[in-house]
Amino acid sequence: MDMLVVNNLYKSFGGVKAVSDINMTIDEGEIVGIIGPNGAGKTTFFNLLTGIYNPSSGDIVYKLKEEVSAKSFKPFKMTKYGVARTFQNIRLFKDMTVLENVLIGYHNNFKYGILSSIFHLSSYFKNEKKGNEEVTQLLKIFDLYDKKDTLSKNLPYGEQRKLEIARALASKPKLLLLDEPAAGMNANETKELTKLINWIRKEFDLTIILIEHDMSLVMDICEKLFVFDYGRLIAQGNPESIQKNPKVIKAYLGGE
Amino acid sequence: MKKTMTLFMALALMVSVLTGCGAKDTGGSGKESDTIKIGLNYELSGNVATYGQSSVAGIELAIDEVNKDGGVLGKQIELIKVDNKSDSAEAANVSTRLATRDKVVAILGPATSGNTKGATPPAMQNKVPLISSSATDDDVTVDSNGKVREYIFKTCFNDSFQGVTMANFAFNDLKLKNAAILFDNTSDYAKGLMNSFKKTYPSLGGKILVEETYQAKETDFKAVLTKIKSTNPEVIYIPGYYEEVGLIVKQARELGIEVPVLGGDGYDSPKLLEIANKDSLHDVYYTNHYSPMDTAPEVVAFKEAFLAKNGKDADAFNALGYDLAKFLVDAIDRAGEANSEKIKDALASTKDFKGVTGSLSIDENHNPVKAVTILELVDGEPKFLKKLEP
Amino acid sequence: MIMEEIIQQIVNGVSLGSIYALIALGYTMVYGIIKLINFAHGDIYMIGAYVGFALTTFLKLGFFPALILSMVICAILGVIIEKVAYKPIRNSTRIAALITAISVSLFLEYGMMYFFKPDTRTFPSLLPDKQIKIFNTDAVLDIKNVYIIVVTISLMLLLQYVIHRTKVGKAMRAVSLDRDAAQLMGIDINKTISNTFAIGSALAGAAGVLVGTYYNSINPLMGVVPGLKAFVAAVIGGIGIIPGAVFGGFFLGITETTISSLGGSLYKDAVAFAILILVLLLKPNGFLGKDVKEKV
Amino acid sequence: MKILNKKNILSILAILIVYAIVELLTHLGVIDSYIQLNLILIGINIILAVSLNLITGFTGQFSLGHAAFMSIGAYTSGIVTAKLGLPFIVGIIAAAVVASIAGIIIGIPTLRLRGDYLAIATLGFGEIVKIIAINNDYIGGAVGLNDIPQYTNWTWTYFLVVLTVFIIYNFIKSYHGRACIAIREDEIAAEAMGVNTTYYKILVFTIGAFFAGIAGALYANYFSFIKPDSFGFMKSVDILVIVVFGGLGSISGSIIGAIALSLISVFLQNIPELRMVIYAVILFLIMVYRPQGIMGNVELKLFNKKGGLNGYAGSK
Repeated sequence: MDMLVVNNLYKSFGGVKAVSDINMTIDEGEIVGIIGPNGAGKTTFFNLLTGIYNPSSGDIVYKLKEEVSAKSFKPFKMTKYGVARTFQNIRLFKDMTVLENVLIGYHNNFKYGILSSIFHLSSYFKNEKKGNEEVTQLLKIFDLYDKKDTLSKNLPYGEQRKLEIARALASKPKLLLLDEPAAGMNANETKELTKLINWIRKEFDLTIILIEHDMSLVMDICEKLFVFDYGRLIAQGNPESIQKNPKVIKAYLGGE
Repeated sequence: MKKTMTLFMALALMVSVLTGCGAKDTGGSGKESDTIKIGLNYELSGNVATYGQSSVAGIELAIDEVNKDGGVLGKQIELIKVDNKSDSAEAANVSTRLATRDKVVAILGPATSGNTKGATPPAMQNKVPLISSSATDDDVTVDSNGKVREYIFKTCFNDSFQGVTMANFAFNDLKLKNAAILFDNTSDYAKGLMNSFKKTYPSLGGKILVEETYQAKETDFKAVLTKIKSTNPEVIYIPGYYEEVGLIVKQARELGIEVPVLGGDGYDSPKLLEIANKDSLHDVYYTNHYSPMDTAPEVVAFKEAFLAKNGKDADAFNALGYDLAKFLVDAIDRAGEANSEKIKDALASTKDFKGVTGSLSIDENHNPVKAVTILELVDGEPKFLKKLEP
Repeated sequence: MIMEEIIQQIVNGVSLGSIYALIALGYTMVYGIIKLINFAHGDIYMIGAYVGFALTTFLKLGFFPALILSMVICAILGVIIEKVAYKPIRNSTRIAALITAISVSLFLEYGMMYFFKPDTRTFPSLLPDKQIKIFNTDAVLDIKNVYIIVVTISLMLLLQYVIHRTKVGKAMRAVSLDRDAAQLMGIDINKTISNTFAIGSALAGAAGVLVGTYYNSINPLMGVVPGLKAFVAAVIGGIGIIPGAVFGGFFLGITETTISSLGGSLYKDAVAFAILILVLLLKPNGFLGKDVKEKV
Repeated sequence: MKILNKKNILSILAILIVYAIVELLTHLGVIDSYIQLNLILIGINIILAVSLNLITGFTGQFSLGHAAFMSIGAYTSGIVTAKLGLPFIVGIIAAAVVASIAGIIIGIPTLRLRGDYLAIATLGFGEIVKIIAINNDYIGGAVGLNDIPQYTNWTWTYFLVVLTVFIIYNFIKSYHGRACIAIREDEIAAEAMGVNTTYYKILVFTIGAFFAGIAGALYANYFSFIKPDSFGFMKSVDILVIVVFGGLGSISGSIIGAIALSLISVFLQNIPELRMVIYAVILFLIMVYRPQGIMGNVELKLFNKKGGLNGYAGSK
């Protein structure tokens, strides 16, 4: 069943087209990779998917918790629609602890009002207890529980990447967008990450879209690939067919 | 838990520090001490520091003279000078400190009405007389119910008095019927003068064509002056202080506004001439406490002594400060005892105290009854025009 | 009569604006290069005025020698302030930088007050006291204003030249764009920032002497209000943009004059700040600035 | 069920004991009116600093206009108690409400601004409030509003300080408070995690202004005289300095900062000519040697064994 439909999507900045004429459909439960050379418009596409940019024309429709289209996208509303993301250049809350970072991910699952927070009424305790338990569970899965009181800026790089994913998962998404999750990792770490991504997809029943340069990771776990070049979608299909696609080879090896 | 502990520790620290420094201060202030302590609560820093420091310079000169002549009641006077930062809450803080810690018999200051009002409640509660020589606002000594504040005095005119005088002078003596007003709307003093002028002048039959404002520390007044010029007034009333008035008069003359300019005692400073220069300062009239050109021996003596001590000519704040100190010493002398209650009574019953800025009596509202002098600037020099007995 | 008033008010606005523009030049330049709101800029302007005052009153120097010397002394002062106060906090947070700038400003104001008393002092008249009649009406222009406008415009052109055409200026622009990259390219960051402060402060010094002779009254707090207004002017024009500062200065001067002439002198400053807020909201990079989007 | 646990009872007891000790010392005459005045002044400064800390320290919204909210509160309470003759509690509530409405009004347009630009806009807002007050004759204009009944005393001040600290501390400890800290840390990431940054920014401006309004009411009804320029740019800077001195993002830091700077100010009364110079030097030294303030962004560890203010951190 399709859960994301992109229709004739265009985005331009001051006349320069960053993304043009994108059409794609992604089914529930898929792991999808978006690849392409630098400056191909992948991150812009992610920012369109998460409401940071509004499309110049065309539409994006999610059919997750409810059916929503790009008109009603706002960055802070995306987790409510079931979409969570990570960032290319890790954006953790540096001066907050690991636990607090993940609690922010859990933000929309807390249900108590300002008054309750000010006077610490019983709904405060109920919510905080439940939130802490669920988040603790998540931290244990990610092997971060021992470091829950460490400031996130003091974590090693690989764990920061993991923490960002854990934080995104805390919002209980249906769709997870990962922007270069393996950037800066060595081969071992990448391998571990591959396992982790596969595992969380099953465990949390997720659809995953990832942007990645590391072809081994992409080929390993993605069921479907979309190739961007100069803001356009030049190819799509399973990893094997993409590897053989002449357009893709040309885009990667240059136009000569 | 921890927040209360924090609070507790903080409080303990605070109390110990404050009581600690208090204990030191109260050492020599028993009734039998050989000095009489007078507190100075003045704007020594902050945006009106000029006025505070000028007043203090006058006070210090007067107290030096008194001490040289053997003090009062056989005792030397000790001045305790504390800064109120030109802030009304800080003025209250200083008042409280002077009254409770330094145990002064009386407080002089602050220089501006606003800060004096801030300093008032603690003086009232601690029953220490507080006298200002330049807090001109009418409700400094009288509260909103018309009741006099028992321990508060002033030795300068009420704002209303100067405004009324000038309105009369403009209408009756200069025979000018169309006036413009330009005043400093950040200054309570200027606003007070302006309000009484605005009330009086039309009641005499004059007309106020336009009312414009400026702000203290501004330097360019050409826009409002051009506006005023276009209404063709016969006279302009500009209550304010010399720093700005000097510039205003100069710029007005440059713009070709040659009509008379009227003002109040804020004009009285040698700086006015320096800023505005001689050619602009014609047809300028202002109300003042005295004429600096007066040849009366006490005026001449004061001016010479001030110049010798401070290296510059005295202005109104200096003279008022000087008189203020002498005025208090006179009351202490008459009280016969350095006791705040008695000094207050002596202050309230002052009759014909003779100072540099004229002789004054205190009325039932703790305001001075004193003659107002109208001066005219001729080539920048103040010339005595007339003296109006109250 | 009406025409005359309008002409006079335009002249007033331009003359007031030229002073804001002159001070804003240095403000905008320092912000442009090192992204620091140098609250002390208005106070360096005040010190420039005092230096000019001392040179002309006690050493009896003429206008131009006093102007040049004052610029030199302010440049040195600016460099000292940068080395002593701003260098240690270069990598601190914005808030620390801003508070440091405020502390430097207070230090200069009250240090001057301590040493030279809070009294107003009168600046000797250095330039001819002459009023020019415009178009044979009664509207007049002070000849000193012509000096100020000429100096402001020439300094603006000179600055533009320095920043865009010279090596020093190119280094400044590089530092302003990306400090780390500039350093990798072999640019001496410390020297470049010192240069920036020297030039900015020299501009303030020039403004101090010019405005000192224009209004002939100076005091230790004289820099506060013009400093704030100049900053507003710089923001209006687009902070960091040299012609923007001049534009903003004239814009603010003319706006204030217009409000006063319409009878709004009570709210003149409030309107200035309201314009500031509006500009920040609608065109945060100023009238002459380009819009840049934050990269995600 | 958990409201009356051991810890809370101890807290309440400690709060009451501190209060009782001060009351006792006042009756014994150890605390005279001078100390009391300074205690009240410190209390007012604590309220101002803690509330600004919520805006600037925790949420990272740089404000140079906090004194304007205080001024709005002071004038509101002044009008309510002096002109309308209503009781103090009405004055306090009105002050808080009117100031928080101003907080919303200033919060909305300035949402689009960050860092220095926000600071400058709030500075402009503060100046506009001051100019309006100067030109409003009903509240005395530049002359000021005099003879406001002197209702503020140690009791009012103390319990309002406790209330302020209690509410803001609890707020910070909730998910709302964590969202605010997340905004400070990284606005874009916070939004991506579902934090409605617009809502929270306005909320903290509103809460901050609410308490600044209370501080204003205490101020007006203690000193019984207020004038517009008591709440100018320098007052905002003073409050900010307390917050930064104590540590951005530390409530105990703000409390310590308020006390320390009040004591410094008392000490500097004796050296008037150099007071501001020394103040400037102190500021400068703090910024250079301890820019994170006395407490950094942590709370007093001694009494918080669990550590880490920012999180719920399992302290159930």
